[in-house]
Amino acid sequence: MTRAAEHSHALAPAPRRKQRRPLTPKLKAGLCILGIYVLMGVFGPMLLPFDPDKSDILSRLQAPSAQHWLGTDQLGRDFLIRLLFAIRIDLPVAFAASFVPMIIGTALGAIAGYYGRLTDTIVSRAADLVQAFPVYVFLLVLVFAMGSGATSFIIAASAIAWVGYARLTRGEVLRLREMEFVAAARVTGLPESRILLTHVLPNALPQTVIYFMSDVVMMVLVLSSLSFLGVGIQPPTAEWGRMIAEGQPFLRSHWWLAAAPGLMVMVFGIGLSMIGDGLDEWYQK
Amino acid sequence: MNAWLKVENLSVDFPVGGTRRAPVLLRALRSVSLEVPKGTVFGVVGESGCGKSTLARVLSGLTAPTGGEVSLEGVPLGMHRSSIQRRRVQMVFQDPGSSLNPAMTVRTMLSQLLRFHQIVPKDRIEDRCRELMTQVNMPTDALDRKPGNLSGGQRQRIAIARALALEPEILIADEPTAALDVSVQASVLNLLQGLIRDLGMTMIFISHDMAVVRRICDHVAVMYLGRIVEIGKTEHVFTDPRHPYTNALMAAVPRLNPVPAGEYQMLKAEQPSPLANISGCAFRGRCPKAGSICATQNPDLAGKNQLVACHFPKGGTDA
Amino acid sequence: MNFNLNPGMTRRGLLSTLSAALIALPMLGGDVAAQAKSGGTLTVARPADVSSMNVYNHATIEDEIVHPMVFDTLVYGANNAEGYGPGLAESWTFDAAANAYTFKLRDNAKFADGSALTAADVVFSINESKEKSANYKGLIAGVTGVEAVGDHSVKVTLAGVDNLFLAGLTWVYIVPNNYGGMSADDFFAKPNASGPFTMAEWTPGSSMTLAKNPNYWNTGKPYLDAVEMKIISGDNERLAAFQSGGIDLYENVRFDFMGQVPASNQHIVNPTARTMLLYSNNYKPPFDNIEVRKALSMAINRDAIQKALWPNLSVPVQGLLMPGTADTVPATNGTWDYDPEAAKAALAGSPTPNAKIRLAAAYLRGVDEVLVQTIQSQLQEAGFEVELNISDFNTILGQVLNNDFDVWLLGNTTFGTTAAEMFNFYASAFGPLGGWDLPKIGADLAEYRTATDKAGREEAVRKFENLMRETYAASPVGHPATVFGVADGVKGLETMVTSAYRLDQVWLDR
Amino acid sequence: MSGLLDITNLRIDLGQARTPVSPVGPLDLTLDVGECLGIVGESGSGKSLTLKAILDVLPEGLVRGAGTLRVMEQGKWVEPAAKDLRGRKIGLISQEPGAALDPLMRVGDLIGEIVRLHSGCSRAESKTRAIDLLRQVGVPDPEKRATFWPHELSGGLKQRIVISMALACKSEILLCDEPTTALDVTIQAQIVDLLRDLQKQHGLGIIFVTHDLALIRQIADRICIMYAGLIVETGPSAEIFKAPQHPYTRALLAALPDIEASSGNLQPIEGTPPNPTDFSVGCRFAARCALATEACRAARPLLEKTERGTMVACFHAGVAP
Amino acid sequence: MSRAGYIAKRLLQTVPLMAGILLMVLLLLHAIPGDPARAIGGINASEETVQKIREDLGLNKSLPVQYITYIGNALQGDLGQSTRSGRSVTSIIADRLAPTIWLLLTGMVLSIIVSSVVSAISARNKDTWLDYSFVALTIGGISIPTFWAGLMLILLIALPTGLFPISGFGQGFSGHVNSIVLPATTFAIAISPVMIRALRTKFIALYRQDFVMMSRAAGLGEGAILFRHLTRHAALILITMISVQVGPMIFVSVVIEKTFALPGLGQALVNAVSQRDFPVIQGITLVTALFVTFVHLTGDILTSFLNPKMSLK
Repeated sequence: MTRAAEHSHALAPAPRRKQRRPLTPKLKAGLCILGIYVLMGVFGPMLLPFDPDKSDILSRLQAPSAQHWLGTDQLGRDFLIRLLFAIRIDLPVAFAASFVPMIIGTALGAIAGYYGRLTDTIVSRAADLVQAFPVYVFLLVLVFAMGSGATSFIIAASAIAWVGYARLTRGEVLRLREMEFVAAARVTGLPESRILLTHVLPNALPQTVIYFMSDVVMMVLVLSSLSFLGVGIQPPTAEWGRMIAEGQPFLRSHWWLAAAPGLMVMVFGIGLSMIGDGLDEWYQK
Repeated sequence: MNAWLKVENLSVDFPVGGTRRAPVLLRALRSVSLEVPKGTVFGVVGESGCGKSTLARVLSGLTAPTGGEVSLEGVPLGMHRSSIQRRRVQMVFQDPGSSLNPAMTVRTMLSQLLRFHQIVPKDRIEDRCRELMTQVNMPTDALDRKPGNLSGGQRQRIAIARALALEPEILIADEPTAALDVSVQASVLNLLQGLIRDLGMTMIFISHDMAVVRRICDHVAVMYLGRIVEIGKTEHVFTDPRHPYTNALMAAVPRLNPVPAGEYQMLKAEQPSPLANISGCAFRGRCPKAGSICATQNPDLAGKNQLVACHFPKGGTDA
Repeated sequence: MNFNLNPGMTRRGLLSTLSAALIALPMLGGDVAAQAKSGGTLTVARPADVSSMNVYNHATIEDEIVHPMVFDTLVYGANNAEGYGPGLAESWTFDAAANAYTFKLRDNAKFADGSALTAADVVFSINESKEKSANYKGLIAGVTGVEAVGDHSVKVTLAGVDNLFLAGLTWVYIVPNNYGGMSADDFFAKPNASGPFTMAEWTPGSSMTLAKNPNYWNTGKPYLDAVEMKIISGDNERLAAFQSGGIDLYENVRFDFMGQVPASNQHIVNPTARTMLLYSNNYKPPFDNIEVRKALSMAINRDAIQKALWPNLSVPVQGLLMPGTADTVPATNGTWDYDPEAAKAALAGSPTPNAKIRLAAAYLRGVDEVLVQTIQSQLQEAGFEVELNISDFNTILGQVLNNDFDVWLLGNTTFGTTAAEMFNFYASAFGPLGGWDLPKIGADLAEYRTATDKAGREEAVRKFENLMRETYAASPVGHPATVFGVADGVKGLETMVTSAYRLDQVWLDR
Repeated sequence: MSGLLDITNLRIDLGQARTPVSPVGPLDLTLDVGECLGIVGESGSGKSLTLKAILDVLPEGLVRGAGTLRVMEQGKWVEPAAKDLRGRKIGLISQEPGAALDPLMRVGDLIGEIVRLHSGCSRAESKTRAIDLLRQVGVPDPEKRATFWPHELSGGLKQRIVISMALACKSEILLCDEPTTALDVTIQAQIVDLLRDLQKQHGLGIIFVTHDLALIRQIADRICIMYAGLIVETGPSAEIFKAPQHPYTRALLAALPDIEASSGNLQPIEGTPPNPTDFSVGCRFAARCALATEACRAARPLLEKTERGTMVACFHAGVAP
Repeated sequence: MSRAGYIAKRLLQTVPLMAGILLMVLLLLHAIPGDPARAIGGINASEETVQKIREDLGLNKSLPVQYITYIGNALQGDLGQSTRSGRSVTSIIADRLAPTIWLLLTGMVLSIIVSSVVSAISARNKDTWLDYSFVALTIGGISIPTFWAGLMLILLIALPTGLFPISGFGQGFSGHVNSIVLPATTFAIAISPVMIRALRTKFIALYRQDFVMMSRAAGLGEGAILFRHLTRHAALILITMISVQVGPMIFVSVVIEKTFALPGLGQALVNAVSQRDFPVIQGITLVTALFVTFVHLTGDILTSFLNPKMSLK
């Protein structure tokens, strides 16, 4: 072996007293935003005395007033409560539509990366196929075939999103598999499956969690886009994408009907991206 | 030397390209044979690409040989070993940064091994962990730390504790101190020497650092391009290097008090690529004493207690 | 909005007697024709394309608007007492004893290729329609004999008094005898007819261009050189195209967009002969039970819809037949009122208390997501569990034909100036598909057909409306108006109660 | 011998730290024509940062603080900006030979670019100059090797190419940052010989940084031993090795296994080097030094001359432990 | 393995991939519940017309036969007829190609320029307020719904200034250019944040490389380093980025076409799905899949030219 080029040098890592690493500012900010959304989603609708789905067309398109703080939408429903109620749809569906593929993708990626050869070729070729297939069409037809609504969206999203996780985990596992602590574990006689589960995966998971955060943001965007195209969550359920679509005809007179839901999506996305970046920094500390 | 750990004509080839029918082979080990007496420290030294690490991986069961055999007390020792055989041979690796699982505390790592191999009953695992820590001169509170919070030297000691946890008879050390500073290296070497002495273990010490090998090994084998070119007691090989390559190594190694010129010859050119299979002696391209016979015939190890694989060894062929 | 049903169903159609209305009008307006300038191309935006130019299987309302621009009929619908005015037939006489009409053809009538239009062509056309016109043979069923009298007049004998006949004639498009030797399909691919325009070029699904018919009998007309019709399906997109100046005439401005179209460019037709209808499938549960149908009808808050969604752009609910067309009268055994409590009670009492139903709708001609979601919300108030099934018109029609629907919200428009056409259409199309009481409706239609005076016709209509109200066979929601977007410089646009429009008297002041 | 480089009071500071923290310095360095100055120290001693500070190519987050740097230019001491030194007066050879060459460019083009930069000759001419330079640094079959990509060459050859790039700049001073640490010992010997020949041939001044005491003993005329960012002992190499005065130097030699002596136990140095953020006010080695007294902890000893022509920074210099 | 060998291998790999895509495109038809022919039939859905449709689409034949006939036809450019307008799918796609290509090209070019410039500047003055603002903008950009960005551009730019049409593709070249400005900007807003994030990290890593320090030490100026050395590395990264982003780019272009009513492939697809016009859906899916595979292929080949190490793999 060549001489060890890398010396454990330069500001040697003196043993640190505190075990728990402090949260980075970005991570804190992101968690705050997420927390606010969850609170708004859970308690918001309780505080406002309106039914988000009941239309009262006689009082439609009212400007913001003392009674309706953000006015009423095109069907006379209180606009603010629908914005808050949409959290109960967009968040859980987006999280579910990212969580399911995370499990599938990570498992497949880990197996493909660690055991290699046959499993690797199968998973990689399947990933190429799904990647080559235009995501939108696949999502659209699946949702269309199974009837639009939350469950079919989650199934359709999972059928595509697992590829991202599989590729990420496979890359991480391939890198970790060559490291010495895995060889050391083999020498001590631990079975391959135990090594994968207790030694390799725990080191691969941080990247997966960070990717999960950006995937949730992606899923919220895809879910709202599908509703915008008329395929996603069905009326009268409040959902940000559909609210934007239904606000589009009133862009000139009631621009907030289209603007506000978009803003809710954006701020939520910012919150989650900050959590993602924050976790990235936190893990490297 | 009573044959305790025997390696007979061990060869290892890695396919690195070409097609399935005509693969391009990297011949890492080319029929290497050696015997390691019980309770001694056997050094293997050589430059990069000489195959010393591959030898370590075959002995520890990480790599399968393509030819030849390793046996312990006459029992063959391949990649698939019973759990008892598995425990008898343990290894310490070179890079402190990646030889410990960064996501696991020391205690979890050690107790996983103790539990899996049922080395001690469940209730004794914590005490055993503490004993292991003291055995490697580490404070017991280090059990709660993750490798990220330990210095290079401390991590190597934990790696040694991991090996000791399985109470092995043979410890294979693959350049354990190469990545450490001189001051820390000394403490780890002292620890290893102490353990070998106290626990009566046998150690195979792989290194590129001749000074360290000189200091702690009883016997030494010098390797070049997958072959053993010289083997014998460390004292003899280092004071009276008979193979021109060993001679060149001694010349190249910087030393504290300068050596009179002419004692050793410098090597020209560079080591040939391991992919090329060279007829005759692989060293002839760089050897100052290369003759015509060297081109055709690959010399075997010969001699009584200091073996050398060369047609024109220093001091004749019968010493 | 009307729809085409497959063979065996009558079809709503544009009353091709529009030009007759024009002729009647000059007496009123007078100076309009004076400054008219000819030339220029009019671009029209429409939500959907014609299905085909074969006049015998009209598919959609688009067919009813486009066909009369290319084909001509003997008689046009008109706003006069009788309801009909001269078309290709200059005049006609009725011999009460022989129950026969004699029509005097215009002597300068020609087909687009210049060949003369003779009585033989008319005889052939009437017989072809009697046999093949799936949707209107019901109206001309009373014809027993057709014969040419010389080259320029045709004698038609009827079984007896027949108030549907003249209405039927407005759907008999005159084609050359034996299609001028071609097969029907080849003829209709590039029709050679006698209407004001000929079909110059058609890319299905995106646009159709009509050119001026040089041999049109009404010399000097049409003023326009050509008409270009573009298909733009989305409401937002059509408005945007109109605003960006690419479009001269734009059908069906959505009421929510009224604010974005200047008043000078709005052409409002109110009342329009249109009924917004909730059409239920009474064959299978839950709507096979009258209580559920009653709940459906009473759950709809018609006043709120008219006040909020169609502010002074609609006429109070009268019934299934369209106000503004002759002979239509409301039911006398009750009104279509909104009673949420009764609706809840009726549904709760029915065998399917919280029925799960699919509300089908196509966003076309007055039906938009606001109206659909309002209806959905009101039905849910009454206890229904409503899931929306939004798709394009043809797909929903396919489901209705396969009896695979629960309730369908659609806008029904008549192109006849009298009740005749819609009455026949309800009897032959809606009845069979929706599971109505066919014998009773058939009897009322026959009574209408043979009524000797207006009072008799109105009595037949009243019976029909009472039957509908009593059995809640289908529930009218209201009669919204039609609004056209007309660009500056487009002059001479005349529309009738049926919101059909004729382009041969439109001219461009540019 | 005539002076070539004179650095006084050089200091390297952490970029954004609120209170100024300098992991390296203050330290003084001098280099004469044809002289080889060895700087030796363990990890974290700041030896490599010192070299980078001279050309001010410090990594992110580190900035060159106080300190003057003067260079002999036609007989006069001048104080040029770091920018003017780069690629003119001073050349740098880094540790990881692979990483020093742009992987996406052929070797010939890499050298050609430097030649054109400094001599402004045409592209064709720079190619022949490049091949000539390769021959000078002992690369076999230079015409063919010039067309190779960096990843197709061995570590030894890559290091020779880096040296040839320094020669292309006609540098008078070569800063070598552990140039042979990543190489095998036989190749290291060849590179060291090459450097020595070039030094004689061009009268170069070389500053050679390494952690390998034995290597320094072999090639350096004068040595500086660095610990925790400071020079603790400096002087002619023979004197330093014969009678090391500073406890740290002595401890290093005691811990170093030499190829000659086969017996005797190695004495490790307990503890770890201090972290720059909490340097003590006194002697930074005090925590690990057997001779440490209250005085050592109170104030930092400065380099003082000894009678043996060396300098040492310790209150108890020369006292046997 | 020489570069030509590598390219040949990559080309060979696309054959099974295309076969797989064709199979999935065909299976789309059977994804709809019930009898596909009846659903397509719709209007004149008398029994014999439904039977005729079944024959046209070859649904009565076994799956493998359908598969081979579909491939056979596809190779001759015949992708079947639309069940709505009866027009050949190929001509429908041909009419609708221009706006989509315009959008994809202008959008991609804009995204590349924006992301390279922003990421280079951001990496060069790392941890300054400029860098922080770019990072904030990128995080914001990633979470903006594409269609909402489009609507806001209409609300804030198109309506008040009237400079740009708020929908449609315009007439003639100048009309196209005028109408593609806002959609292309929306495209860039949707795609470049992800690219900036990745490029910035890569640039930062590049600047930390030894050879950058060595080039500086050899006297090379910042400009020379950036343009003569780093552009090559940046190009490599950009190619991989585009290759990875091509899937989302198509999704984004469909959404933008709906927002700005651009009569492109995306809009045709949305209409085809709502009208259950399956031959058109299959045709457009196939074309987009071809485009994605083409981009991936070119990406790999370009990378093999730029990165010498890779071609030996």
